[in-house]
Amino acid sequence: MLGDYSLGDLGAIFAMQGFAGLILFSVYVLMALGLAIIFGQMGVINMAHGEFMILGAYVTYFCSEFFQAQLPSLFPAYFFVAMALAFVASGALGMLVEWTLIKRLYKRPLDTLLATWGLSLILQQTYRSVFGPREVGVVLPDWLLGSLPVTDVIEVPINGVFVMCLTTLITVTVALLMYKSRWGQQVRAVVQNRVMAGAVGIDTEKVDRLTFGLGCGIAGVAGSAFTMIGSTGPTSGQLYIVDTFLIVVFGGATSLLGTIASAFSISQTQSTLEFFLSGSMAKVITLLTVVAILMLRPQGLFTLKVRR
Amino acid sequence: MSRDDKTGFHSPLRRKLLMGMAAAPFAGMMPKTAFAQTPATAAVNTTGLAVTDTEVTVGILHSATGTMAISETGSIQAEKLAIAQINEMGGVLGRKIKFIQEDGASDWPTFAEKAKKLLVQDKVAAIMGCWTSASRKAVLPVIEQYNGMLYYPTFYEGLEQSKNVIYTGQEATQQILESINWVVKEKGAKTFYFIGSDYIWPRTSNKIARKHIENHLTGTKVVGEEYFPLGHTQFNSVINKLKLTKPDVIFTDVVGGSNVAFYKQLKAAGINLEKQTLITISVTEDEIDGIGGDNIAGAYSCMKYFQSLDNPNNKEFVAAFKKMWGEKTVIGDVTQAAYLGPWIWKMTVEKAGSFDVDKIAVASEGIEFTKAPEGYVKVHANHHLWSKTRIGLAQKDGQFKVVYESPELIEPNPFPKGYQ
Amino acid sequence: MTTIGTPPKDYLLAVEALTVSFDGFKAVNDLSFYVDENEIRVIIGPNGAGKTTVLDLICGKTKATAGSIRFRGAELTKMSESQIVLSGVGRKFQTPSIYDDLTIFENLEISYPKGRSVWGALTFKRDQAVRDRVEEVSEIIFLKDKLHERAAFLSHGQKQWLEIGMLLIQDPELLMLDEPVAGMSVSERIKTAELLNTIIKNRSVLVIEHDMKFVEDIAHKVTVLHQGKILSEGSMQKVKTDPKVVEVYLGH
Amino acid sequence: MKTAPSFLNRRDMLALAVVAALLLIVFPALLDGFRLNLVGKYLTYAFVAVGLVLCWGYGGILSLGQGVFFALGGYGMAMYLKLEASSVENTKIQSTPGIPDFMDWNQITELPYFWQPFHSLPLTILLIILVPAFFAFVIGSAMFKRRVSGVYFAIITQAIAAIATILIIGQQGYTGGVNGITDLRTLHGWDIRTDSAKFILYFVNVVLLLSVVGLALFVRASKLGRILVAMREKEDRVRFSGYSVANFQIFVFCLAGVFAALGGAMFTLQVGFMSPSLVGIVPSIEMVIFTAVGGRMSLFGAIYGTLAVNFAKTSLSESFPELWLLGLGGLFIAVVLAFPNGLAGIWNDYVQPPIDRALKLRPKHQGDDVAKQAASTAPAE
Repeated sequence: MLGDYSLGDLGAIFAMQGFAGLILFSVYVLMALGLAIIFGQMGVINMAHGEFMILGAYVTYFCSEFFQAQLPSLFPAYFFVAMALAFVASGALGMLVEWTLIKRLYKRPLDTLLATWGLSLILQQTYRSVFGPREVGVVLPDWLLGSLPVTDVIEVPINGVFVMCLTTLITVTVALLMYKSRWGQQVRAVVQNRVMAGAVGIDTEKVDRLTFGLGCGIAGVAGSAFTMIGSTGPTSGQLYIVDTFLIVVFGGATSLLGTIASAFSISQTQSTLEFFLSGSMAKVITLLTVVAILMLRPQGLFTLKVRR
Repeated sequence: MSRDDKTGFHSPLRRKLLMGMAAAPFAGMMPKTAFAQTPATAAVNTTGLAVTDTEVTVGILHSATGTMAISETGSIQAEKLAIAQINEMGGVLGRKIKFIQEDGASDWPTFAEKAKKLLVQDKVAAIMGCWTSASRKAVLPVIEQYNGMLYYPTFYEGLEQSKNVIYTGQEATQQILESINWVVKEKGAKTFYFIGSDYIWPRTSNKIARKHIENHLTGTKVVGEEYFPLGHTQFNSVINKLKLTKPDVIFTDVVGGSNVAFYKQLKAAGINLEKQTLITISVTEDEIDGIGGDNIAGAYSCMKYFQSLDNPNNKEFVAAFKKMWGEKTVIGDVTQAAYLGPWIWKMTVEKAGSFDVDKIAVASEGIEFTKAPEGYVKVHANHHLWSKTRIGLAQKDGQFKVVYESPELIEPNPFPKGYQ
Repeated sequence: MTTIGTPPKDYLLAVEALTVSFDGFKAVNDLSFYVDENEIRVIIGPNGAGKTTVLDLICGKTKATAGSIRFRGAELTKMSESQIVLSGVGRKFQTPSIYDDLTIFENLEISYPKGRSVWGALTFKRDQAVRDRVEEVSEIIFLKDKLHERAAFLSHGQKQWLEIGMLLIQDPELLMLDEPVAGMSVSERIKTAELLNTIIKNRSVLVIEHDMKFVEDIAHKVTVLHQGKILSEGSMQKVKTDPKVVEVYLGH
Repeated sequence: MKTAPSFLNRRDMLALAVVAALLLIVFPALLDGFRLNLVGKYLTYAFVAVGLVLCWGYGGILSLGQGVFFALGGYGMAMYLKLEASSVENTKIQSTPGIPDFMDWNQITELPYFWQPFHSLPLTILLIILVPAFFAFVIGSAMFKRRVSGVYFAIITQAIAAIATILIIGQQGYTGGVNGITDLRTLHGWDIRTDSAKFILYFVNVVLLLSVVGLALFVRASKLGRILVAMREKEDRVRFSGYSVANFQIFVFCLAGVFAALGGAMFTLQVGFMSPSLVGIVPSIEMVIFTAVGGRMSLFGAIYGTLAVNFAKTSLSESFPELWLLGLGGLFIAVVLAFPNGLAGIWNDYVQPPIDRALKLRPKHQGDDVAKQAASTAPAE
């Protein structure tokens, strides 16, 4: 396989594949970050995570339509508005869901799985009824399209760079929020000992709701970003759910750093394998490897050893 | 018929068909038009189908939910439109068509279950339905066992033929050979790169394309072939390979949501479809809705029908469709093929002078539909349609500009010799 | 199962140079002690001294970083938890660990030392011997009249007794109890002391306890742990007067 | 004395008689061939649900990959039937006669080695049981020995279901791909497509299902059943009572896998094909909801739950396809929030007590007792 390419080509291959892997990595981090907060910090298995993402995508679609029709002059900047709105919409829905559903299930993690699966079906059907069964096309402003040529073979897609920057920004924000802010302290306190946190005056219900909302909001932003590279339809969200959970679990669930490391290793493996194998087999082998490693090391990549 | 004798039918089917042939002249003596009189139900329905003196029931069987709802909605709409139009003209043999719609829910066993329900419980005279090959394969044994009639609208991989199915879409050779010949002739293409979703239709289509490129044309070759799981959304790796191999033609049969991701990423990676020739056999106007015209403008699609076809039949059809389903709806190849189903069935029933499935199966051969939106089509003895193939150039507005039309009707050949 | 360097005396339990660290924190640090047959040993020490961790290490709940634990000459650190139990070690947890959804009878029956393999459990017969033994034990733990009630409805003290009963039916040679009287009312405490005095016959017992009165009542020998190490060891009298112990306890 | 070791107490016997009468007499008498075949199809999912009651309800192990086992059984049977349908005589138009048609379409010219055993019916039946058991054993050993359980186990089994789907679809030359294995005709020369064959297969299916339920009742009533409950509650206590918890988990997971595979095999026989749409995440999780609706602690509930959900699905999706998904989603949430013990819980809380009073049955029987009392205390997992 390698013999078919010249040495110069091979260099270009690795450069481009590396970059493709980085884009995939950013996408995975975006997908997994919200879930890492919800699952890792709160222990809630949110099977409707993909549907929260798609809500963000639909919000973006509406923004693009609205700006095209009403504010064509501001169209180039609409994407930022869309992302903000996506965050608000998904976050608000998330808080609503937490308040009506999740709140009652904190002690039954497996039941959150079933309930949120039910929620995902309801959301899918709602999207279908409201937005129609077909995929919608999101029109992107021109500056997000195209690519920057580096050499005559290597070209860097602009939206890829955009996704990477966005991912970095969100990750840093979340990390600061979780580890530096007072609110993050409260979240971690609630995670570690709900009763005690409540006893020292933390409003655990509020913390829970905000945490869940934040996770869903990030999913919304991810969905918004995904309109650049993926499809937006009522069932698109389901495509991501298994990958996302595997990333979070592989990373060790409770650790943001673990999630990032796991997204990195999975994306690089898949991207490299994809070049040498068929897409289907690359996916199978990547997933199998992850599952096999998880069987051997169930605690994931990063975890603290504590007395049980 | 001779070709089919060698390559076509499973033996029991052939026997039935031959028996039916003997009855054909008899059927031909029946009155061909039914506008004037309404023949007695007992005469036109000897097998206990759901036919009354005023009504005849057919089934519509598509996915209204699940992942395939995206694609199948258009078919449902087209079939309902055709039925409404037929009823407006007085129905079939003086009977209005009533339809029962069932949801296959994108799940193949459900399709089989619902097909059986339509045939056994509802006794429908015909079923307009199915979209994916998998759903058709699931339904086929049921249709054959209970002797129903299925009008199947999707372009598909061929390798199948049944007395109980009329295939109103194209089989693979009709769609593919013409397009490859065209691109070799027009663009001087020498190298091809295949990219498809990983299931039977793309694989079979690509196999036919490959055989044609390697064995039937000179100086052309396939330089790559890649398959991705259904629903795959990351195509950067294959795009890198495209950049390295620089094929003259990218030949794609990616389906569903993957399409959207593929074209968006292709564009983002700087592959300009104005310069790089890309031919797809899986993108219709329906898909462009989701992909976005900007992202795919410049690609060639090879279909038998485009919404932009410039003929009076089509103008009328498009107008009627939009009137019924809204100005924003688009009409793709399969939607049009689905529209043909009820019409061809109506004409066949009237030719046979009967709703009986056996008589329809025989009478189908030679049915001509001159007012089809795609233009004149005719039913072949193998139950597929003679049709023309067109090549459309995708425009930014989501429509295709037809740049080529095969001069003659192409004969359907579901079991192509030398391509298997 | 061979051991290198047999202990000077044939102890029932020999813990030597035992160390465990959690991310660098040494909860138990180079700990050695020996328990004789039929000895009742009480481990005391301030919070965080590593008492429960020692029990966890012996019964295999936590894996040692270094060191050895030999029970009747067999190395426990290399065995699975169930093997350790089968070799004769029983453990009662700090909080009552019983099966709420099962009846008292069923709770006790599960600890009956027969049918512990998958196949054995499938073919296990509740014969007269089982019933007799369960009734016998239920009498000892004051729960005979509640045999067919669900364990969920028991009081805290009764749950502790039930767990002790489950260990009793298991008949271990070494019985480890983690704070058996914690959270009990005075009357329950008296009854429990009585119960413990009955069941400690003919076996060695390792107890963690804070209640000094209780410790004095039952202990043959006391080991004082502090920061994962032995601070003092010997009779209650000796330990009580040990200035190091006094300092640690008063210091806290 | 209530401790008699008989594994069928009076109430179980009554329940078994009722369900047998319903499936063997009432349904065949009332339903036409089409509906009866449909019930037969639903009942194949009940095999999975019964397994899940043991595995999830009793053992606390939620597997979201039961579709994989269903598929192993279903594909095993389909491979046998397909080989029988692909005689040289039937396939003489192919380039390589005598192999399944989809292999021929994929330029495969020789039957792959792992298809060879499926020429023989006894071997096929053996493999339908052994392959899923082995597979469950491997997964179970790897995970339970390392104490993976609960949420993690659920997610990993779900990933396995996803992998299996991609693999089956991707390896279409060997598996029939997304179409599945279709056009199955005869079982050892017996045409399974005829109405009479379907009628007979329905009864075979019901008898097999009742045997499986019987086996499950036996397991539940044995000490193993109580150990499962004990494990779910206080895993460590069981471990330190001398049991290898992992072995019990492996056993019950294997058992559930084999049950699912039997259901899969019966599915293929009754429906006439096997397809990857029954393997993946969605069908696997739907089977969990059948169990939850019936009551995760109730073996009979599994059957009623499966039938109820599927009847609802069929009738709702016939008239209001759009409502169906909303209904199913709402059902998931309602079961979790309001009825954690499903139909069985409702029955035990509202229907059984008056009946008991009427019949003067003393309410204390182990298995039901557990289910009933669990109803009041909603199990954590």
